[in-house]
Amino acid sequence: MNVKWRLGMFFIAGACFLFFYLIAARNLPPWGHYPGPYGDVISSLAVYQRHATDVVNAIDYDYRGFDTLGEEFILFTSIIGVMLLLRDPKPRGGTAESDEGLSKTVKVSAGGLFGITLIFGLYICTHGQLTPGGGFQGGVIVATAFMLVYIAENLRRFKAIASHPLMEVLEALGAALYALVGVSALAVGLPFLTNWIPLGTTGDVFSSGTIAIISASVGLEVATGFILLSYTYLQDIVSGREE
Amino acid sequence: MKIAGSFLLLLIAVSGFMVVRTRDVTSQTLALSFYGLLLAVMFFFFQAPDVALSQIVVGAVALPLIIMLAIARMKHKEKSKGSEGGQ
Amino acid sequence: MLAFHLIPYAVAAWLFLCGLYGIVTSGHLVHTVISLVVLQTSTYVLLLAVGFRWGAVAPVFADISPGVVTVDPVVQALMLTDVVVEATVVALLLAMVVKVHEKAGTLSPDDLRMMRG
Amino acid sequence: MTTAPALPVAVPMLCAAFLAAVRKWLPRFFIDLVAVLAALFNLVLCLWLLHVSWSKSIVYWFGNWFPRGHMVVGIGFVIDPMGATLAVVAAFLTLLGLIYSSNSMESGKNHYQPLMLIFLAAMTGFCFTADLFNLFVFFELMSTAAFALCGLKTEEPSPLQGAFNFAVTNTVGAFFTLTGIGILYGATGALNMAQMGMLLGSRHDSLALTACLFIITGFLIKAAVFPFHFWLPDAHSVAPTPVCVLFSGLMVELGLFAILRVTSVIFGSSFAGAHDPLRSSFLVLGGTTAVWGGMMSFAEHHLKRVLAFSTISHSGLMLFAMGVGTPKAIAGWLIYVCGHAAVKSGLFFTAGILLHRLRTMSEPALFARGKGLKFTAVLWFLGGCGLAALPPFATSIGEDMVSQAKHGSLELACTAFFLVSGILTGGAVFRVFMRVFCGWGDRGPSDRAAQVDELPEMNEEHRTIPFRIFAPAAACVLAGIGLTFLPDLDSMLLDAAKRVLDRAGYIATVYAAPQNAGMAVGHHGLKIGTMIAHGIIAVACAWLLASWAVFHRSIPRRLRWPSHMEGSMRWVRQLQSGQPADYVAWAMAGVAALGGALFLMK
Repeated sequence: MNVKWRLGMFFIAGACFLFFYLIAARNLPPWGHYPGPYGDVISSLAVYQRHATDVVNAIDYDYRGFDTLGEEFILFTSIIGVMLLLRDPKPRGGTAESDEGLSKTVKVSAGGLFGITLIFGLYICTHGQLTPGGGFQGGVIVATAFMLVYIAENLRRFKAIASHPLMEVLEALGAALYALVGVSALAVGLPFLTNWIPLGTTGDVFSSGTIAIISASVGLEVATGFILLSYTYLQDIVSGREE
Repeated sequence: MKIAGSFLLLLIAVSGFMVVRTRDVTSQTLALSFYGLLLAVMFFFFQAPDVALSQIVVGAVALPLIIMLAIARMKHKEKSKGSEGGQ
Repeated sequence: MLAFHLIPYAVAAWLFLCGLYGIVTSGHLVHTVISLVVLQTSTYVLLLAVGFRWGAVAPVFADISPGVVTVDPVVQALMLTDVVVEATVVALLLAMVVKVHEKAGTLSPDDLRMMRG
Repeated sequence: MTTAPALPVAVPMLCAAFLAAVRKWLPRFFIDLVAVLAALFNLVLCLWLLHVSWSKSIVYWFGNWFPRGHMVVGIGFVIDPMGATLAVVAAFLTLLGLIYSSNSMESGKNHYQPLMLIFLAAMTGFCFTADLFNLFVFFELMSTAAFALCGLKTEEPSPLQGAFNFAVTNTVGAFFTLTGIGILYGATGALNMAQMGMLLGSRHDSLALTACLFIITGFLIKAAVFPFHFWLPDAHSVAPTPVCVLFSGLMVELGLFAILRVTSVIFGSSFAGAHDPLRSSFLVLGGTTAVWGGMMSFAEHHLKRVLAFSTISHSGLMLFAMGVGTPKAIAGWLIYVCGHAAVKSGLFFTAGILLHRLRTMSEPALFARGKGLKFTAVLWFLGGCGLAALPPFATSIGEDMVSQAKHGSLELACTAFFLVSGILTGGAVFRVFMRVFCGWGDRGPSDRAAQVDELPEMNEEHRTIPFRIFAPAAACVLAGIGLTFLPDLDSMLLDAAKRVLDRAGYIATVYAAPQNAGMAVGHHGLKIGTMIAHGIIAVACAWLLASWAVFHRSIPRRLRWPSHMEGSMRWVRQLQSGQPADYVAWAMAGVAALGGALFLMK
């Protein structure tokens, strides 16, 4: 099909699409007047039932935790897929991108940032049930901290961390841990993913039972996943520098 | 509040279109990063701090980073192929 | 008044169309992928608009007392996971693009005609 | 019942994570073994769940979040016989696929097995879930695993391009679905399908129509219905054989299943009017797809593409059956899906044997080279008969039930479409049979797509056909025949179909309300004479068509027109351009057309 036809088709069909969308939206409740009930019911239940103050995370890791299990496995699958596609790291002696361009100041400040970012990421990971944050966000921040190692430390250390065989094990463990929390409920005779751990005091780091554990496992999965992801992309550029 | 919200949404509509219209992929990635940041602001504005946080770290940083890495890798391949061809 | 209530939905529909437009006119595979990201943001805008309430607060009860009117936490939960997950799906798509580039040496769909016919 | 329903999803996921962790250290044999055992476990468990669900649909609330009053707070599974049957098919096909690939198939450093298990978990969850967003999550998980599996062969550029087209088109479809879900959530404020259906009630306004349109668009893309189908041949011709089996055997049909579930539970009462625009559109789309896919199937010369287009054709037939929409038609749909899964998988496995032995998938290149492969030839021939719905293949029962579902002109149209599709797809398979296994006629025309040469997927010596490669193909063909002889098949099918269409029953199940148990199911009187007659006509015509193409040189010039179909569909084939941009544009046109039909007939 040539471009003209394709564009013509796009504009006609796009106009229809816009029309369908807008006349449907006309029948939605007016903007800014969410009528409920789902969100309101959970908002009113979550703090009492789960001792979690961040309702969004209570939904993600508990009420609709099964969705998140699926989403986490989408992430896991994508990372396997990337590693599968970009496998075959035959060491080749290409010219590697030079890091001489980075000034010493950048390196030092990046090194200093590493610690701060890491702690911040871990904080976000572990306080998901209380304040905005949680495993997904914290995990990415932790991974970013390791990317700073790449900037600061001449790549070699980043490679040593990211290509360590334990990395993949940790990633799989992150994925498995979520499912294992679910299965552990089966072991005590409750349905999958039911909380059976004491809930603790609302507002405490160790409160909210399984939510905190699941959030941590998601954090592990996301952090290791993103590190593996960036390493897989960098692999070629990195391996040129081996000799 | 209502006017600011609508303005933000319109800004997003315009910048979304700009991202798509940018044909050079490197500048497009930068545009995407900016666009992601704008979305994060919108999430904050509309009372979604959780999503905003994940949008900042993913949409504005991690995702453009991954795209940049992919582009860098392809450029690297081209370069090394070129040097191999020259030898 | 009606026009005002349609604003977020119109923006969502517009972003969806922008993404489709990008894909349909794309001459570069990475551009296709980025257009897909824009397309996806349309669903964020829609979900956010659907669960929003004027004057309500975020559903975090750390600093507010229970019983205060909040915006819908459910849509936010749905979006939150989506944001992270789509990043990795995009990474998967890009991995395909990288590999295509490696094997075929081009990224323009017009030059990639293996699957024709 | 506090454990079993969660396990078919949880166990493959856990095994996948375990295998991904140990893949570098453990030998290939062990990894294959764990994967096969996990699939076997799923098969047994799903069979048991199917057995239990006959008497009463199983309801399972994750996290013990059972509904509070009318509000469903958590995610639930509702396992009814139809969902359980499809889950059994998923486990069966995955098991065979894993057996086929064990030991020797290129596995991308053992990344392949975990991906297959995740694919299985996603399909199973997709069959069971009662939550609309959860359905979407499993849809995405299934797609992601499928994209990754498509990229297993990274040696040539074409597979990657096929995988890329597949991924872009399906992701766009997923966002259509998500948009529909968002609109529907805005209107109802719920995500459980039963609750959404209840809250939506008989509302038949623009919102319900658009939401329905967008939701089913994603599933129609997955189901490869014309004009949403363009990605499918590209994906199939590049995926490894066991993955093709899962794609054609079940993934495509699951798209249709989701449409069935969504339209009956959520929109069942909204579209309940006497004049149902949705069903009429399904009839038109299904009929077009059946004929289009059949013609394209006959015009292709790459074995996997021939089979891929025949899947499109059969998917059209299934959609047609959904358009007929009576319990009998849906019962026919179910057995047709199962029978088709068995037959088509058998054919794909047989194609895999050819690839293993003869190292190509191109029909001209294979010419007369399959003469020595007697058993393989028999399987291929039987597969062709199965596609043409010859009794005793289970597909013939499906055809009979769907055709008898409604009297009048629809019955005639139904028979006609089944015959045309059977003749065209069966004819294509027979043509390959004559050329490759018998060496009749000449090489025949070739085309660019046929030259997309696949590297052999097996790493081992290819002089013989090991048992584990041959067995899955044989098992599939046997299963296609064996299904027919299940006792009480017709009443079981009718029961499953009635319960899928029974919206009130589904809602009652979710809310644990007392159900009116023991619905009068009744029997379906098979018209065995008609079945055999139809089967024989289809096979004979298909054989005739195939020989027309193969021996076109010895036929008078004036009578050569059917053979032209084989080579002269250039114009139509150019639509299959290999560009995601075109495919997305076509999908948009499809949305516009379908939406226009829905709104105009409103």
